Amino acid sequence: MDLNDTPEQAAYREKVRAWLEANKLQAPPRSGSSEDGAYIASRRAWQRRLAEAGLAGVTWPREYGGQGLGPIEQVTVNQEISRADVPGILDVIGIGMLGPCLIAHGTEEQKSRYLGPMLHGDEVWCQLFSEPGAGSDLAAVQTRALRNGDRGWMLSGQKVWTTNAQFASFGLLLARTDPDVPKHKGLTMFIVPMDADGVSVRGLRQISGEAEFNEVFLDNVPLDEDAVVGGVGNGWATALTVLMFERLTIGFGSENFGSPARLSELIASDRAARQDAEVRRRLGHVITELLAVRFNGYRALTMLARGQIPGTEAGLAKVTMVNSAVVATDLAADVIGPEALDADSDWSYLISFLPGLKSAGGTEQILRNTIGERVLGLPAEPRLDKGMPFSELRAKEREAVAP
Amino acid sequence: MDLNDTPEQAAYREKVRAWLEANKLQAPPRSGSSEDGAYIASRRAWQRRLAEAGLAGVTWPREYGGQGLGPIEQVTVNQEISRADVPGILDVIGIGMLGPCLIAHGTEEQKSRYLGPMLHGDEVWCQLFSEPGAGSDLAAVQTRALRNGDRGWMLSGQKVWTTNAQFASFGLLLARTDPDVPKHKGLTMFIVPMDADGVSVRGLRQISGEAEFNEVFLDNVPLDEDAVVGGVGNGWATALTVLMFERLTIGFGSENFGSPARLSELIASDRAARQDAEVRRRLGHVITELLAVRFNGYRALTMLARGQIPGTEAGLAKVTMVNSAVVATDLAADVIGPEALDADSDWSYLISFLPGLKSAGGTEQILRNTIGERVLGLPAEPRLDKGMPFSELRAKEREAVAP
Amino acid sequence: MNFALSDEQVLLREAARGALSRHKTVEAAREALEDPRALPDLWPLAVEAGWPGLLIGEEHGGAGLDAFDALLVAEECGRVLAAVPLLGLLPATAILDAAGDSSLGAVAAGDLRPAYVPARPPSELEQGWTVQPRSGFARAEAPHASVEGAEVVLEGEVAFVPDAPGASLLVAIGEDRDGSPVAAAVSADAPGLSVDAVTRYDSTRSLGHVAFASARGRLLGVGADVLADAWYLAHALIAAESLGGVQTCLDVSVAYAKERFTFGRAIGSYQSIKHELTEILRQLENARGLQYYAGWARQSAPDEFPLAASAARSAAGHALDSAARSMINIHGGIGATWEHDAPLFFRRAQLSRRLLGGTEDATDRVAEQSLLAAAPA
Amino acid sequence: MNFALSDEQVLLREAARGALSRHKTVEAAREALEDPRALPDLWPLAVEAGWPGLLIGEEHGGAGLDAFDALLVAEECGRVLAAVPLLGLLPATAILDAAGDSSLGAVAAGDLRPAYVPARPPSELEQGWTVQPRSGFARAEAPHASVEGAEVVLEGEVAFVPDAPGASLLVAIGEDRDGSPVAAAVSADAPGLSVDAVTRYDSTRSLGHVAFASARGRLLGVGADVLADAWYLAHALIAAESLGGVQTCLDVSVAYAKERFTFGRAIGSYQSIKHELTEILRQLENARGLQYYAGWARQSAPDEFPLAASAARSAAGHALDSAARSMINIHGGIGATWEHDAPLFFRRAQLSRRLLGGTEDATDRVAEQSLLAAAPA
Repeated sequence: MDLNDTPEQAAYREKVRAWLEANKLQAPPRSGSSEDGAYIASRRAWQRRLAEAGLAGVTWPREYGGQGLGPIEQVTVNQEISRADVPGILDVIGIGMLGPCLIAHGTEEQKSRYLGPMLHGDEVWCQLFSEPGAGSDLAAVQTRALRNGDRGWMLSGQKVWTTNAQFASFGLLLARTDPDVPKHKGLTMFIVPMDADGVSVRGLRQISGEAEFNEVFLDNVPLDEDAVVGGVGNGWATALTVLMFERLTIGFGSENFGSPARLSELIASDRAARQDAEVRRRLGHVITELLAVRFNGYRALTMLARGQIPGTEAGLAKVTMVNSAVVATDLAADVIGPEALDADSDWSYLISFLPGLKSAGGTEQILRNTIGERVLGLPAEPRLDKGMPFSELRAKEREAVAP
Repeated sequence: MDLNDTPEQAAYREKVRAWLEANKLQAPPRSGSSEDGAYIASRRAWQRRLAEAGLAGVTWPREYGGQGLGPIEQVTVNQEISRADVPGILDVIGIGMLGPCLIAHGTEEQKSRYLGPMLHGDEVWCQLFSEPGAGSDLAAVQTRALRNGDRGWMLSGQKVWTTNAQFASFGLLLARTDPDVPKHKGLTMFIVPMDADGVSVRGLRQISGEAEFNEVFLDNVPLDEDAVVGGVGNGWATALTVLMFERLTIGFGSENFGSPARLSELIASDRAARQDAEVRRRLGHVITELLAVRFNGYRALTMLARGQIPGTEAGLAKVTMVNSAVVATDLAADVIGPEALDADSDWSYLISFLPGLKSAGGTEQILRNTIGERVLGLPAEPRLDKGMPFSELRAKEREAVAP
Repeated sequence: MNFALSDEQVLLREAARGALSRHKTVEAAREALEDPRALPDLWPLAVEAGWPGLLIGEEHGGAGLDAFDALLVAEECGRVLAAVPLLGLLPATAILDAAGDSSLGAVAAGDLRPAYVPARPPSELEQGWTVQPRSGFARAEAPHASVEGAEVVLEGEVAFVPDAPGASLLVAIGEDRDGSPVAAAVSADAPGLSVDAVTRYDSTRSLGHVAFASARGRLLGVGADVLADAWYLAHALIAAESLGGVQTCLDVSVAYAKERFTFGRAIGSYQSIKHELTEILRQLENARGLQYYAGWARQSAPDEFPLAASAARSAAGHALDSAARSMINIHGGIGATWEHDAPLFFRRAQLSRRLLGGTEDATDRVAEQSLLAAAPA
Repeated sequence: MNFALSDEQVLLREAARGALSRHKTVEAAREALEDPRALPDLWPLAVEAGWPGLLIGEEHGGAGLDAFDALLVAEECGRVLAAVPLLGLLPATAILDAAGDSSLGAVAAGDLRPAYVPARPPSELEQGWTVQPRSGFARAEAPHASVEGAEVVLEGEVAFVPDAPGASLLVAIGEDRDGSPVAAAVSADAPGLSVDAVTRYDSTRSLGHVAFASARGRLLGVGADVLADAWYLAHALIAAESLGGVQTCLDVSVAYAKERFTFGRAIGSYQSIKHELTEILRQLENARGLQYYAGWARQSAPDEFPLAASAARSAAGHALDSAARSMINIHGGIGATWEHDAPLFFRRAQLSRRLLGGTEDATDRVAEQSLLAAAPA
């Protein structure tokens, strides 16, 4: 049982730290508006520097420009970047999830065309999976890809909750290519140039007023045949690869999410709150939960480093983390009072941000279903949609809500 | 908006109070062991006195020995009995639920044979519905009633969670008379003499160690044809009448369940606890919940008095009450420490008693399903057992758990 | 025993609902987040409906109704997030009415709009009258008051006073040297009085930091019991307003749960959604029972009003927080977007729970009342 | 980074599980509720397994292992409600080992069984060393200690001391006149010492009220840090033992949820049951992460041990309470009957959460440690 680096790990950390120390003055600020073009440009430039120094794509294979290292090294890089108080890569989604999916399912041409510019921040990617009618039930996507004569495909539909769409060069898009088979079977994954004809992007404002996500509208977007990733009709399997990489990123250093240190500082500096038994009890509970997430993260990381995939129960860390962050910000606002809700307060930003985060990446309910079934082996709920052609299913739904 | 008695109600209250004042010295203690025959005998005698004074069966029609009064008068009697610190009737289940069911569904012979002795405590009744395999899903009862030639019926099966079975004279029993129709359809209600051949009763000890319920075993119990209540195959409708009367008793003065006054006294007398912000907050929450139950009880009672049936949402009062009682006893034990768990402490009895109460009369989950569907109009879950003959359903279940 | 609305009360509620329905108050709440001028002025509506005189005796031109009726109106306002300044108005009129103040006719007619400057009555653990500070967990001392004949001179500050901006008369409470509370009616244009309007998170909630620099007001000759009553009345009002919000959150969520499908079923058929919605219903019903209790107690059992109003505030405050969060969750991602109504109720919940000492302080007061009933301190 | 059990630790755990499996400890827990003599004496098992010497240095005949290993053993005992007196034993051996006490050889060999008499280290809000009172919310003063050469004279009482009955040596902590803690090893037959055995709700938990009437013991020359460490070690042990119980509750509940049918479906297919069980899993996993943290911290980051042990106690205590209640609920009525195992874990949970200052006190200590880290008092 050891949380320290091995000598090799320590040497790697030293190398990373030295590079960051030498280069951190060139880094842009850690945060800025995603609507500010100059800021985004500076983040892309910084990603290029990180990539050139080997600090992006740490776990990617060497043949695609990565370092071929393991999760421990990835976490080391994350920790050192955080320690140096500089931003990390801009395209977390591309490098963390979409790139690995292309590596797994893409053709050689796709890999050589897209991976390099993705890694270096020259081309940012976005993930076009969710739709207004396909959230928890992701396989219910309705965006249609029709054969466009024999020249390729024609896309129409709408995607939503798309991070980075406003400045992305490409999107990885899940579309329905066959509505007459059960819903998981008629899907195909595509690469969509975001500047293609018929693609339009609209910012989607959240509670805070900021547009943290986008809606993407697809109106007869023509795609070439080589836009298909992983084969026609294999879209669901390809999407699952992306989701698996999404899951793997859990536990990788997002431990400070509820700002436990900042909460403790706040309370420590307010004499009345510090001595209030109820405030202390609430603080103690939330710190306990966040410590648990942190040390379970180390357990998961140890497994990864040994080549094991942590179980689905690691997803419970997200539940704990988001709910604890809510508890923490609530407590902070109870201590500060209405002033915590001032528009310029960080607490007010978090208070606005967290409710949306609860359903981002799947609701807690869906996660608990999955864990109950896969980890505890509990039986699934009866499914009425099983084996039913997608088109028929939709017709049934429309019928059920008709007055 | 008035919580006070009308002049007529006040006169009734005065009459009740005067009788209790004059007779309370003859009353047995409020609590005693249900395994103590002498105590039970004294409670039966007391019920006879109450009945003769018109304080039992207050809402029963006059023709069956009742007073033909309304729910307000019933509550008045309950309140005055509580105020006089004497026990109420022994056979709450018979008089509150089973008698009214006989009045609604019984034959004239059944009514004239059974209601009088029930009212006077000469014959105590018990409710034989639940089974080991039929709890939440009450209609899944497996106790079989077979035609016994042409002389009546033969019962076999097992019932459980039966209050008062050890000294009851009769039970109202739900049995399956036809397994080859869907489960709600093949049921029939019977009157079972508890001293019949083949009936045996075994105490079922709870967490506290006390046998508060019984198991009742039925081994080829012969019944006459006139044991049927409400018609062969109509058992489910007959059972629903009992359950409706059970629901009506909610809100009738069980408000003191979590002993809020006793909890407040405990904390008020412990200086350190009284000044502890967290103890106070917990106390404040539980008092708030119990006050809500009390005043919603008045709302329900007002409806009843106007001849309206309170909605299913009144069942939420039970959820609040039981959960609040748990919170209250937990808090008391946290204040007292391990000594609260002393075997002779009332708190320890409550701590043991409450977990079992949570599923008594249907689990919280089932109640929330029902309320979600009936009150909020939410769609039901898909039912796999709908319309399926009971025998086939059982076979499927056995198959599903087979290794 | 008659614990239900009277026909008159049902009419009053329907009239309020009808009047409010003629304004797009929820949409206005969203627009006002970016432009405060988007908020409609609902004062004329309130005056027309007679709400300023609701709690003022008929002899002074008011309607002479009681808290129960006022709570029904507040509930309707809360249901549609209507920015009607009842929270400042009604406790102020209660104090003015008890004092038989000369302003009552003008107030009842809607010509003067008073605002209550809340001060928390002493508790077992905190002896003095206290007020909301600008920031921090400890409450602040109430303004210092010196009585000079029929006038009172006030010195001090009260932060986050509901409906203070634009009020023509502030009904403030200070403590004199002996620690006794003194009430004063201070005209908005009195020298030494300043009201600094602030908005925090919920655009429909008008707030002001009120500062008294030797500001003079008219002495209101009422006892501590009347001033304590105003505090609890304000709590009952915020509870009723919250309850209205809970009802809307529940209605909207239930409707969505019936029409949104996932995995081939309406999401309302899943236990997780169904049980969450019944939990909101449970909290709503509990809050309603306590609103009835508070309304009844103020008239028929005033000794219980502190307990009843605090319990109502505690239950309704938690219910609104739960209901708004559930509304967001049940709507999935869309519930967390600017265009949806859910965030507006969420904003209302987050600010409301921290006003007037906060929901948690009300819960503590429930405990205190039950402890005092069990054994006086 | 290597945050997983070593092969030796896995072996240690399996050995403990194997040894305990030869006794019907859960059945014994039920029988002992009516007849305390039904409880098997597991001390020989503990001695054979080498648990008395687990934390004693090899130079004194112990195994020289660390807290992490001790926690694994405690977890196994908790899993089957085995009445092994680890909670009294191990913190006592930690103090004796730090003091290099003369009894160590006999203790390691199992010839002497020591029991730790818990005293809570001072906190920001409570300055002195305190002990559990017989009843009530306020903690009691630690016994008064006067040092006379190599001896300590103790005066006072400590209630509800785990594993005190039958112990041959009590490792007690008193406060001297300056408020400094003094530790003493008091022989069970020392004049002035009395141990009043009591059972409360959980028949597997041996407890005693320990009274010192000028009782003399051997001075143990250790500092406050060692005595504080023993307190936190006891917390970590109770956490580990609770975690074992949670695992059993979850396993049994999951098995039942798969085989019990209602309305034509296994109850585990319903979201309400499924989500409740995943909640227990979540709490279990969290408690396990913190058990690892506590085990790791005591050896590698002792400054963090108070935080880690308190967090582990807080998480595991709540988890056991939840898991035992869920186990009862999921089993329906049958889970609340005497014959079922659920009530035994429920009894364990109810007593455990109130021992050694209680789970809530541990939660408060988590807050205190995080506040001290943010800004020293």
